[in-house]
Amino acid sequence: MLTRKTSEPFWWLLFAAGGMVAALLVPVHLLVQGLAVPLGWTSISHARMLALAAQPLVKLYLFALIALPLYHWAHRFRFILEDLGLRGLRTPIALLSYGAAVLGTVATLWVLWRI
Amino acid sequence: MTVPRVERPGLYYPKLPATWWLRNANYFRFMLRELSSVFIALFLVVFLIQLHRLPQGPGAYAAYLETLRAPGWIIFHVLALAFALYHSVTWFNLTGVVQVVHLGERQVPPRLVVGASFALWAVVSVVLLWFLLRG
Amino acid sequence: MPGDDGYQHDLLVIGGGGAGLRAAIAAAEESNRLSIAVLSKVYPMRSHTVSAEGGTAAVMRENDSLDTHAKDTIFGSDFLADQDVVEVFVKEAPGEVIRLEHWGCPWSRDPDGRVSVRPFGGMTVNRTLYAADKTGFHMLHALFQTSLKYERITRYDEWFATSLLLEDGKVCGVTALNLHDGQMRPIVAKAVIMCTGGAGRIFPFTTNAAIKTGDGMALAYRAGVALKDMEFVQYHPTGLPGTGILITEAARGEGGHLKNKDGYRYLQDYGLGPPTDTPVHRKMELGPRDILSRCHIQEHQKGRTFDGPDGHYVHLDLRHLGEKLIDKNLPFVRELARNYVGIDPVHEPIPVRPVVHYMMGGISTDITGKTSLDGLYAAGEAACVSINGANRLGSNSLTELLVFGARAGRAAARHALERPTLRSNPLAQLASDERRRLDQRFLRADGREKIADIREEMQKAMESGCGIYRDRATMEGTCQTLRKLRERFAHISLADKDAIFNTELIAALELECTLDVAETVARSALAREESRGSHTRTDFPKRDDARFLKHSLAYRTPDGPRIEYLPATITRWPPEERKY
Amino acid sequence: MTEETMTLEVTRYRPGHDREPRTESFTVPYRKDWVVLDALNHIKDRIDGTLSYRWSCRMGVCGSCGMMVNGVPKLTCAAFLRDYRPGPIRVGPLANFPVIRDLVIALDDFMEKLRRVKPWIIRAVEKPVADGEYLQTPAQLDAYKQFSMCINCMLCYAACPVYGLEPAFVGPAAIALAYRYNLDSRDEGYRLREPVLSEAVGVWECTFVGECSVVCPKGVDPAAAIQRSKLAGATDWLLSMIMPWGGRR
Ligand SMILES: Cc1cc2nc3c(=O)[nH]c(=O)nc-3n(C[C@H](O)[C@H](O)[C@H](O)COP(=O)(O)OP(=O)(O)OC[C@H]3O[C@@H](n4cnc5c(N)ncnc54)[C@H](O)[C@@H]3O)c2cc1C
Ligand code: SF4
Ligand code: F3S
Ligand code: FES
Repeated sequence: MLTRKTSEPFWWLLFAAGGMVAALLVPVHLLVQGLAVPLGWTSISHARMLALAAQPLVKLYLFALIALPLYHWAHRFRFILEDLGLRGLRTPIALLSYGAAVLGTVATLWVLWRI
Repeated sequence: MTVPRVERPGLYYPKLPATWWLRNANYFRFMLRELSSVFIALFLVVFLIQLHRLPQGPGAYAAYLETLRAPGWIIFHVLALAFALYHSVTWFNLTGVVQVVHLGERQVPPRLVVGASFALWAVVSVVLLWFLLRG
Repeated sequence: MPGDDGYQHDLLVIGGGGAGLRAAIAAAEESNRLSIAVLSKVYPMRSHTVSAEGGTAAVMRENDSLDTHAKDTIFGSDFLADQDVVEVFVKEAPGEVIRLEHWGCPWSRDPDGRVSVRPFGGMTVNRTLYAADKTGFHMLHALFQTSLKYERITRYDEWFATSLLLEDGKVCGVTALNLHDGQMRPIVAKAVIMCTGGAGRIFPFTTNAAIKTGDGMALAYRAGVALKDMEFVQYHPTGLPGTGILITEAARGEGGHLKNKDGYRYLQDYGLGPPTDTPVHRKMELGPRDILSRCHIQEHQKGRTFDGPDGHYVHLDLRHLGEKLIDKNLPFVRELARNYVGIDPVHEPIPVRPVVHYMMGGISTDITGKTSLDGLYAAGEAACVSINGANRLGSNSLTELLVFGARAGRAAARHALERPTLRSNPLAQLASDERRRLDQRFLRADGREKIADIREEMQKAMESGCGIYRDRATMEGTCQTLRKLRERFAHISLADKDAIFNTELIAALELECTLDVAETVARSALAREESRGSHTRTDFPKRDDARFLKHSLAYRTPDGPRIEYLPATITRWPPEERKY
Repeated sequence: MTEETMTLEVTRYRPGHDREPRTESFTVPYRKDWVVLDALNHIKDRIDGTLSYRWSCRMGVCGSCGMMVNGVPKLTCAAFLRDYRPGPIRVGPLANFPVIRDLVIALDDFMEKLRRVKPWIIRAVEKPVADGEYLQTPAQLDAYKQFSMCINCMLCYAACPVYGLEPAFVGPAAIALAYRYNLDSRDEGYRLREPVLSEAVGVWECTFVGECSVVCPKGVDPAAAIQRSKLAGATDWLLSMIMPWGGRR
């Protein structure tokens, strides 16, 4: 693995970018897709969604929206566990958290690719 | 890497219990703030599944939307929204502290930086809403 | 920290305050062959220098000159300062404050980037550099942090020096108690510099920290060195009632007003007028401290001061300065007033009264910091090199720490380089003797006397006899009380018999030191039959140059101090009447 | 007339006798203008001379008297009894530090960390004293001033759970001081301090709990110093990735 000195800034930058994306964009998406649509306050047709998601720029946007906050999660999750005292397991925790975020990134790429 | 501490005889070494974050309100709020990332990530996974259903045709997509109507999912989303808002608020408050902005030689007071980020958030949210609800 | 091979250094500095750290750094720069140690009863950054607020004086600007600084200092001292020493002092001061600037001290700045200077009591020109109103704090931390860079400086933090080790009339180290394990050890050195600070705690009501108990003065005194000019105790006119916490003179330098209970700027009644809106050097609130403190007492006698639960007080009014200036240049004053008397100086005047602040006297040294004892040096408030004479001007003492700390450091370094290596074996014996002495005295004894009682009675006696106004009868009473307290001290009993971090034992050792120092103050004061500077006698209200233009020297004898005299050095400024 | 009183529950630990700290109660007179430190002094002078604690300036500037007051790190010379009425007040040694005795903690660990971050002005070429001061505008002074206000009172370490879990963590005050020198216009030592700050237990250890800044009695805001150091470190790293021939400064 990379040394701490070089790997930490890398993960931290991803964390910071993800946190910013999450703070700026996620509440609206959550409100619309998680509550407004299911509760029937509004609706977005399948056709419109598909047309939108097929645009390259929107794809890029969706990639950032989904992948970056995963690193934000991974970083914080890793430290929650450490702050709860699981210091002996630092390396496995880090591998697991960042590993999951990397997996999520690959999955996002794959999903977006197929639209 | 954990560096083991050499303990000297005679001294009493206190141990911090894993429940330290229950000791005061600030610690607790810190835990909630960190925990918000879990809800945000879960929501994004749900969103990703929705996108995954998209190319499978209107039927699959509608079925998926139907599951989201279940009360359990609604509760989850309400909670997730609360955490997401909490994240946004804490995030903007903290970035004002971290990001030093200079105008010429003078440092812009953090309060202004925080104010500006909240304003940015509002604008982005309105634009995004308009775009999503447009038709 | 050294290992089993003993505690041996070339140079040992006792005290980690401004003077001690400056001395250690000077020695380290003098030669890279020296092993240097700094021993302090508190971590260096806790030393009392940390509380100094107002500033430090040095000639920095074109409108100023070394001669004016010297003249102000000598005038302020009521001509008891040694003028040759003052000349060296003002000459080396600018270099020292600039050196400190190079070491990172965050001096307040003018818009063009130069260090700022502010007016201060008794000075004729703006020459007091400052770091807002936390000058001592910033100086001490800059010195301490800079000292960390020198690997040859070993530190003994939280070690208490209990005695000087002597061999053939030469100083060769100290015995010291390590608070962390309670062990007494000899620390051997070819030269020792005493930088242990002042002794304000011999009085009940002082701006001084708890650690200012005159230990180094007492140690030197017991080893046969004279304490010089001990009768001169400075009262600061503006301490908070109750706690004695200092409201810096800078508050007046910035334009604060002193008002009696009628809201009247009473200083104009005492020849300090006329009152003006903007501060004028050496007038009104910028008069010297001794005079301002006496005005307060007279005002009190006229019944024109306020009366509170903690005694009489007057008002220090800063309201007209405005919130912006107060926050920029006096933020600490605002913080202290808010916390300790619940008053916001932006909206209300601050209650203040005179309070013991500074010891002009101390271990007698020459211009290099050398004492009469071979191998012993002293600097800072613990020393009396004689720039302060009968009254110190505010902001001269921080400069004194730097100039004479550095001088003592260099002189002691040179001495250590010349002296052959010492053997430590017989000294170990001396250390165990010292341990036994303490054990017998404090830990095994089954006395009845309590530390707090003796301390309180001593402080009360000092206040009544050696306060702002003094006379023979009360001072004789004070001397008798002190003798009696010394006897009672022999029967002291300690509840704490533990070795580790025994703060009660430390308190007892400190009390023993304050008793010694208090006695030299009272006896020197009794013997000086005149009024000069801070020493004001109702029975001898005039300055008497014919009999007393000289320093007093207190030597230890079994029956208390013996007072001798040494003429003050006059070079270019013949004594004249001190009028403001 | 009965005097008003207040109860202090003080943590005691006698090395060599106690295996663990225990609590002892003392009743002291209540005075409106007393701070917790005054109450402790009253106990030491009048009730139990064996109680050990540190203090000196009693004006909030020497940094010796930090203790846990009702579980919160405080300078006891600035914590007024009146704010804890009716009591009892719990007084303990600063959390997260080894206890030497009673209310006295060991801070040699911090002293060593402080030295490691090189808190002094580092210059490629020193300016001779004869050439006068370095010019520094008030704005340049303001840039670091806040971080130079640290009195080393250790309250921030007592408040930081990360330090509690990881004693090797360089910690809030030491990092704030390193940052203070990095920001000083007279200093050129960034490159030399950087390795200490970015090492295993340096800035990256901090999870931004932020309590260090909440308890700091001098408004130093070590949390900000640490996060800004992270940002600087990360920016540096990014630049060195993009331009391997040299980053900033
Ligand atoms: C509140 C206040 C404000 C002031 N403001 C100003 C100002 O604005 N301008 C100005 O010029 N002056 C000011 N002064 C005066 C000035 O601060 C002091 O004279 C000066 O700081 C003394 O420094 P020092 O190095 O001699 O001693 P200190 O800083 O008192 O240091 C003494 C050292 O000796 C050590 N020590 C003492 N006894 C022992 C022992 N037995 N064993 C081991 N170590 C020991 C202590 O641990 C400490 O490290 C002020 C004083 C006070 C009280
Ligand atoms: S940063 Fe604040 S809390 Fe921490 S040691 Fe410094 S002054 Fe104390
Ligand atoms: S509390 Fe600790 S985790 Fe960081 S922000 Fe402060 S150092
Ligand atoms: S006693 Fe100095 S900070 Fe409290």
